[in-house]
Amino acid sequence: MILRLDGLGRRYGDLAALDDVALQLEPGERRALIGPNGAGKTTLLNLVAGALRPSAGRIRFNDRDVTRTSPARRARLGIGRTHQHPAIWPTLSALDNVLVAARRPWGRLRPGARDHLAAVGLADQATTRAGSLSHGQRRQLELAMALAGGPRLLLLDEPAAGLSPPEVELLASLLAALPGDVAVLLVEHHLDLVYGFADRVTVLHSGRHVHTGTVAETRRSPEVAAAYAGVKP
Amino acid sequence: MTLLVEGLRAGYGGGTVLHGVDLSVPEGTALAVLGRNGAGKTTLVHAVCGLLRPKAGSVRLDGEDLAGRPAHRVARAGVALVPQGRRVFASLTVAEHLRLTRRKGEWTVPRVLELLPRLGERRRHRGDQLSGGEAQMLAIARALLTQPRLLLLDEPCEGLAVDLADRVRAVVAELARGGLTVLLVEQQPEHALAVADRVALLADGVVAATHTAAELRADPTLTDPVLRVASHA
Amino acid sequence: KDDPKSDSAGAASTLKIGFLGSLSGTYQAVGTDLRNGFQLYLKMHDNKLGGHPIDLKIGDEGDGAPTAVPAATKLIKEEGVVAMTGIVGGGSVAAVAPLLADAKIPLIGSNGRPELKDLSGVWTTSFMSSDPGSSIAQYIKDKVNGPVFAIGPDYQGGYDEVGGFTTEFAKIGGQLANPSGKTLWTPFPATTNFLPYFSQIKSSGAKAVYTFYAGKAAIDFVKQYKQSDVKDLPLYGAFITEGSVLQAEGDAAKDVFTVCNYSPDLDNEENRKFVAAWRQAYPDATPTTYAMASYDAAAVLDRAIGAAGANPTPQSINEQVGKLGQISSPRGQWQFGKNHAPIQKWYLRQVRNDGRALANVLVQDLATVGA
Amino acid sequence: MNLRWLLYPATAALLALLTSFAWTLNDYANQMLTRILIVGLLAVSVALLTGVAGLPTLGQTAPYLVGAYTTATLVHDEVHLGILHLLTAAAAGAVFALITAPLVVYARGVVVLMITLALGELTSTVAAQWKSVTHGTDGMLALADVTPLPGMAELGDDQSKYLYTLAVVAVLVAALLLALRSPAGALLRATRDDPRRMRASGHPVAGYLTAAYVVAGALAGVAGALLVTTQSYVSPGDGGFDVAALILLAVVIGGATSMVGAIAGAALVVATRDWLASAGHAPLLLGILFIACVYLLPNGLLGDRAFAGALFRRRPRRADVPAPREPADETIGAAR
Amino acid sequence: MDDYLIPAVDGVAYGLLLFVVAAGLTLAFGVGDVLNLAHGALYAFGAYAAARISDGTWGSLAIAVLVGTAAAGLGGAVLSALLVPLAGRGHLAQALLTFGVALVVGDRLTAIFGKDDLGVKVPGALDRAVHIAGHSYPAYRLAFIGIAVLIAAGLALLVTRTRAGGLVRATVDDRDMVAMLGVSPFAVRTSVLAGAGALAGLAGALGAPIIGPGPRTADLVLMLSLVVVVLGGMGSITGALVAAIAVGEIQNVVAPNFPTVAPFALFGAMAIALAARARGLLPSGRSA
Ligand SMILES: Nc1ncnc2c1ncn2[C@@H]1O[C@H](COP(=O)(O)OP(=O)(O)OP(=O)(O)O)[C@@H](O)[C@H]1O
Ligand SMILES: Nc1ncnc2c1ncn2[C@@H]1O[C@H](COP(=O)(O)OP(=O)(O)OP(=O)(O)O)[C@@H](O)[C@H]1O
Ligand SMILES: [Mg+2]
Ligand SMILES: [Mg+2]
Repeated sequence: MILRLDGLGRRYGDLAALDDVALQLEPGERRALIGPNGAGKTTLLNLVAGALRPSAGRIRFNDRDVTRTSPARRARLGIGRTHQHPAIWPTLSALDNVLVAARRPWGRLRPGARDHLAAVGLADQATTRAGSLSHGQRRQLELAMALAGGPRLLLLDEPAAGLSPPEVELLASLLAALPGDVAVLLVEHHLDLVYGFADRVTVLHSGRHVHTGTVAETRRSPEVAAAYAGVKP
Repeated sequence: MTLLVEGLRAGYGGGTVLHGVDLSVPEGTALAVLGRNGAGKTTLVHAVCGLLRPKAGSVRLDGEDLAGRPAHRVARAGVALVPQGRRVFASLTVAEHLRLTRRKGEWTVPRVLELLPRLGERRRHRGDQLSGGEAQMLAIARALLTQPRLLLLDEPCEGLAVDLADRVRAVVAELARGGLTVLLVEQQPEHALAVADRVALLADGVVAATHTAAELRADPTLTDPVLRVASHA
Repeated sequence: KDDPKSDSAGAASTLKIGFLGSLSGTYQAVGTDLRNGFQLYLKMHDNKLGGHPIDLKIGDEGDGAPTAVPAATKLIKEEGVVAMTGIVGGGSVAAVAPLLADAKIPLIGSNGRPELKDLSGVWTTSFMSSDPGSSIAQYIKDKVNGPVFAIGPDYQGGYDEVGGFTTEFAKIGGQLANPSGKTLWTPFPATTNFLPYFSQIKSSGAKAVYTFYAGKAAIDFVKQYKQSDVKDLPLYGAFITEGSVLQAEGDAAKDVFTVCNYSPDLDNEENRKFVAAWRQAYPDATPTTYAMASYDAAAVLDRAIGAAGANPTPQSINEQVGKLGQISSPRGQWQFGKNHAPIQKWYLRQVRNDGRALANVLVQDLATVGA
Repeated sequence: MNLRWLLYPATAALLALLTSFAWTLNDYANQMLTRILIVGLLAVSVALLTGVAGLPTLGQTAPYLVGAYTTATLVHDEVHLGILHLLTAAAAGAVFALITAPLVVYARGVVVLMITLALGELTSTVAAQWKSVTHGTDGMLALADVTPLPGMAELGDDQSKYLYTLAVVAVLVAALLLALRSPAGALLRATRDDPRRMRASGHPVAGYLTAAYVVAGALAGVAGALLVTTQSYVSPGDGGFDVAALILLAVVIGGATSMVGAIAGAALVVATRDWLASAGHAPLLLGILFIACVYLLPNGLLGDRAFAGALFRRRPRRADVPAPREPADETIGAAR
Repeated sequence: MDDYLIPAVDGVAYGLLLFVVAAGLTLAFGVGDVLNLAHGALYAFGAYAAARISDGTWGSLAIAVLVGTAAAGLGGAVLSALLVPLAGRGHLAQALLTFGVALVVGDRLTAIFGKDDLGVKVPGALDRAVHIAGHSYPAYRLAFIGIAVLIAAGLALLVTRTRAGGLVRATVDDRDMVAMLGVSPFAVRTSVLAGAGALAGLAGALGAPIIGPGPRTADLVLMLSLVVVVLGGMGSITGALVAAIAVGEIQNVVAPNFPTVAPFALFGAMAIALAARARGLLPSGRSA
């Protein structure tokens, strides 16, 4: 098991943004995490990546308790991520962004880094300052950066937001081509993308886990329909 | 209120992004602008509302040329903006946003909260304590409460869960039928069609073509010359 | 750099003298007085010292060594002065002295004076910082019936000034009221509020207070003193009512006793000339001990240059300063002691209304001090 | 148009010109150039922290004073070897930085500014209070002619002191520029731009910032050593708030990200303060200089265009920067 | 215990003076996001007005307060205009400009008012000692405490409870979006800076007998109020109040009684508090 969450919770004052969530991910698994706005999806990714402290529960990564491990250490252990709002280094070139993200800035990985850029369709932007890339290109760059870190687990937060249809298609094919041993946890509102990609789907609502199942099960699930219709669980 | 844009040129520093855009949005209609990432959609919207000073051309509202006026004067003429990237006030609570924005008119706070009930549950959260989708809702609420006669929406549904996005688009379409003038930026043609009477295709800094919604529904490939070419070379 | 004109037809060469003083910063009032005193002497003597026309080069010492060093460097290297005068702060003197020694240029300082290893080219026309305190100690011992509280600013000048008093006072058997038996030092220049210290003085059971402050700190000290718990204790001090601070202190300064080597109402020929010329040049200001010492520095240079022959060099001027003997000055007669500072008489003054305004009015002679 | 090929010839020409000043200018001008180089080296350490690492500082006067007093103490102990002064002062400045790093590297923006301001003030207060070592506010004389390397002649006059300073500063700045062009520079800039993203990529952010802070401390320590060598004197006032403020402003004038710009800014500020203003009204002239620079040089003399605007803005303003979600204290291990 | 009464009361008076000045800086910096290093110079406006106009009568004191407040408020508005071309260039550019302005203004002030520290005459009824609990204490400072408390209460209400306060914070977050609400961000910032300046001028005019006008006043006041603003959490009026009184007490009770730590007390406290906050050991507030 690559990731195991037990009783994970995060409170903000008296609001439980995430409440007693359990989740298990196998190596190489493709999992989607969906739910209405404010369900706690980003919060869950932040807890797994270490950007937030949980107020309850345990996080195990690769059979190792990382609940109190620093985000940098978790990244080195193999947790890579992208952000809901692309986080890149605007003053560095696209290539340097990838090299720094790979923690190999001394250039040994230069060819590899170019491959990562090529994979997301940014091959000819290698020397462009990341700050002058368009919104969509930044998303693609951040994905290349996350991949370059050599993750065992990849956390993606709404990678399709703000992309035009052809770009969503490109993203879909890129996700499909990810190495088979990388587990992926994908947060997305773009359900076509989700259903085309995921092995299994987990649904959150108001901080609670309401459903986990295959794509087909999820499409049929009454809980999921209720959650999206705004009914309290 | 009728919006008439003629020969609009705008850009950043020495560079020009828009090379003479012509548009007209008669009162009570909705025009959607489609274009690939970086085509200049946001630039167009900003030039219309005064956040970016046009280099040439005119922006007429009911005949009065507002080009070059500072944004707050344009806003007072009845123009509201839902900006790309939400841009809610990080240090103000939801309640403060609503209090600060509201003006007398048909959009009251209760009515807005009825449309976006989630905001009511988050009244005491600050702008930087909202989930991505919640912040997007707040941006929409903020614009509506200023009682606009011309509403500019720059990818208003980015990050919203599917149902909610559909609902918001339905409301906007309804508003347009009720006499509001709407200029909408969207990524996906089908989303644009849910709201707009006409669709303008932006490419290379000019409006390449304008189609009615009916034409586009009949022949979806009409957008291809503008959107498909975009795939990354 | 000798002026070739000097040997033709008796026309003496123009000499460059460097003046360095705080024309900005905390002590700019003092620096300005020093400059004015020196310039007044020049004006009264046809702009000549020892027969040579003088080109006075002025540098700004600022708040201390960091600004004084570049300014002095410029006067020495760029202007090529034959002698230097002024300098408000002891720290600045310490910093500039090695530069002067290196260039073999004498300093006829008119104010601050720290301990220096090499005194050969350094002269001071004011006083050693410990002199005022030691000259008034006996008087206070006689007048005050009980322990005296000593308080002063926490920097070298403060230690020297107040230390001069406490050392002498202890020697003659006086008793300090300070709980630890040691002077209370207040942070300098950060202290603007003395009320907490006055509370300490009150609870110490002191019968009088001795202090030294200058500039803004003196104003704050004196004004707050008169509204505090200790307002009825007699206040003795050095420089706390000197110069323009007296006006700012106003009525609060009334009755304060100070020790000084000078008072404008001293009755002697040189002083009458000095005061009259000063009042004409600066009608709004009373002449201070700072201005007087700088005026004397000009007088010292006048005589030394005069004695140094047709072509005075820095070395010959320095040599002649050492041979001056008695100097008649607005403060009376004085002469340089072994430590290159004056042996002179000290006076007790009290702030009173002299008919026109508040002034430091001469009360009596104290002692002659110097080494 | 790419003018990169000009870089090496232009640098060589500049160094040759600077060297020739030792013979073409008078003592006074040489002394001023020396001061400019020393303040310039200090400004470089400030630019390294402020512009490259994103730690705006008012506190580099602290390691500067530490280096200066260390050197003055060596002189008192009859150590007159320049290289020894430089190495000891660098070590002292670095150790000072290492000890104070935990106070500095976890903060950001204005908070760093105020913490370093406090560190600077505390250090100059120690210098003023610890009289047995520093001789208090009146400062410490350190009269001795320094021998740069064993077997070399003593630095007797202003020319040789100037050349010595020039050599030391040129070598250090060149080394720093090379280091910053290596990936280490990219790591620092990336940390400055987005420390959160750095952590998410597995980089020890605090470690990088500590390294930069220690290097800057060593540079400032060397500047302190040079101060004592050339001025034979140091006082707490050499590292007061006004000095720190002037240097920070010189760095901003220079463009904040540029090391050469920092030296140019220092030259402008020192020349205005010491030379133009020697007739009084230094504040007025400096003030006018600052105002003119803000308006006429929006990116500083040699600043990085894209960066100048973003320099330690408290909250992001453009749409393409996310609102900060997690406060810094939420990050696990932020304190580690 | 009794020995500490007067210093403690005085710490409050001093702290409140710092608070009124620092409240202006809090508005400008913490709320309005303008790092105004000329704030101390604006205090000097008020203080010089008091020194020059107040001649010991109540009327002249009132005029001095009005003139000082208005002049400093105007100064703040002028600064706002000067800052227009710097839009989007961050705090360091603001610091450079306002520092330059402070230097120029400081130089001009000494050119006009002289290089000396000036004394201030206050009405006779206030220029005397009053007796509290068996101690003498300057009447003026006691009166000052009362007025400053009123000012503090008014400010806290203004920032937290009014639309104006919300608009100011919104302008810092995103000026463009404020403009899209139909409000001119320039007008908002100008009112903030003018208000902040007026507070500094008011503090200067009222505080001149405590921290009097002179060539060093501006720097001293700026430094102390920066410390207060930062310790108070940058933007919190209540935080600034607590910090100001803490600084007042440190200066008046702690420092004089522990002379060895005295020189380190203020900046030592600041460094520790800030470092603790940066590492998340203390809360950092932005709301009032
Ligand atoms: N810093 C915070 N303080 C208080 N509440 C917060 C904070 N951050 C998030 N929340 C709340 O926690 C809940 C979960 O937020 P989260 O960002 O995880 O939602 P999400 O599922 O990612 O939603 P979206 O799809 O809209 O991005 C939301 O209701 C949000 O209001
Ligand atoms: N602030 C800016 N400075 C310089 N160039 C800019 C700026 N903002 C946008 N641009 C450039 O202008 C062009 C148009 O940008 P714009 O934001 O209008 O695109 P868009 O159509 O809204 O794209 P998207 O779909 O990604 O939002 C792009 O090439 C972009 O790089
Ligand atoms: Mg989210
Ligand atoms: Mg856009």
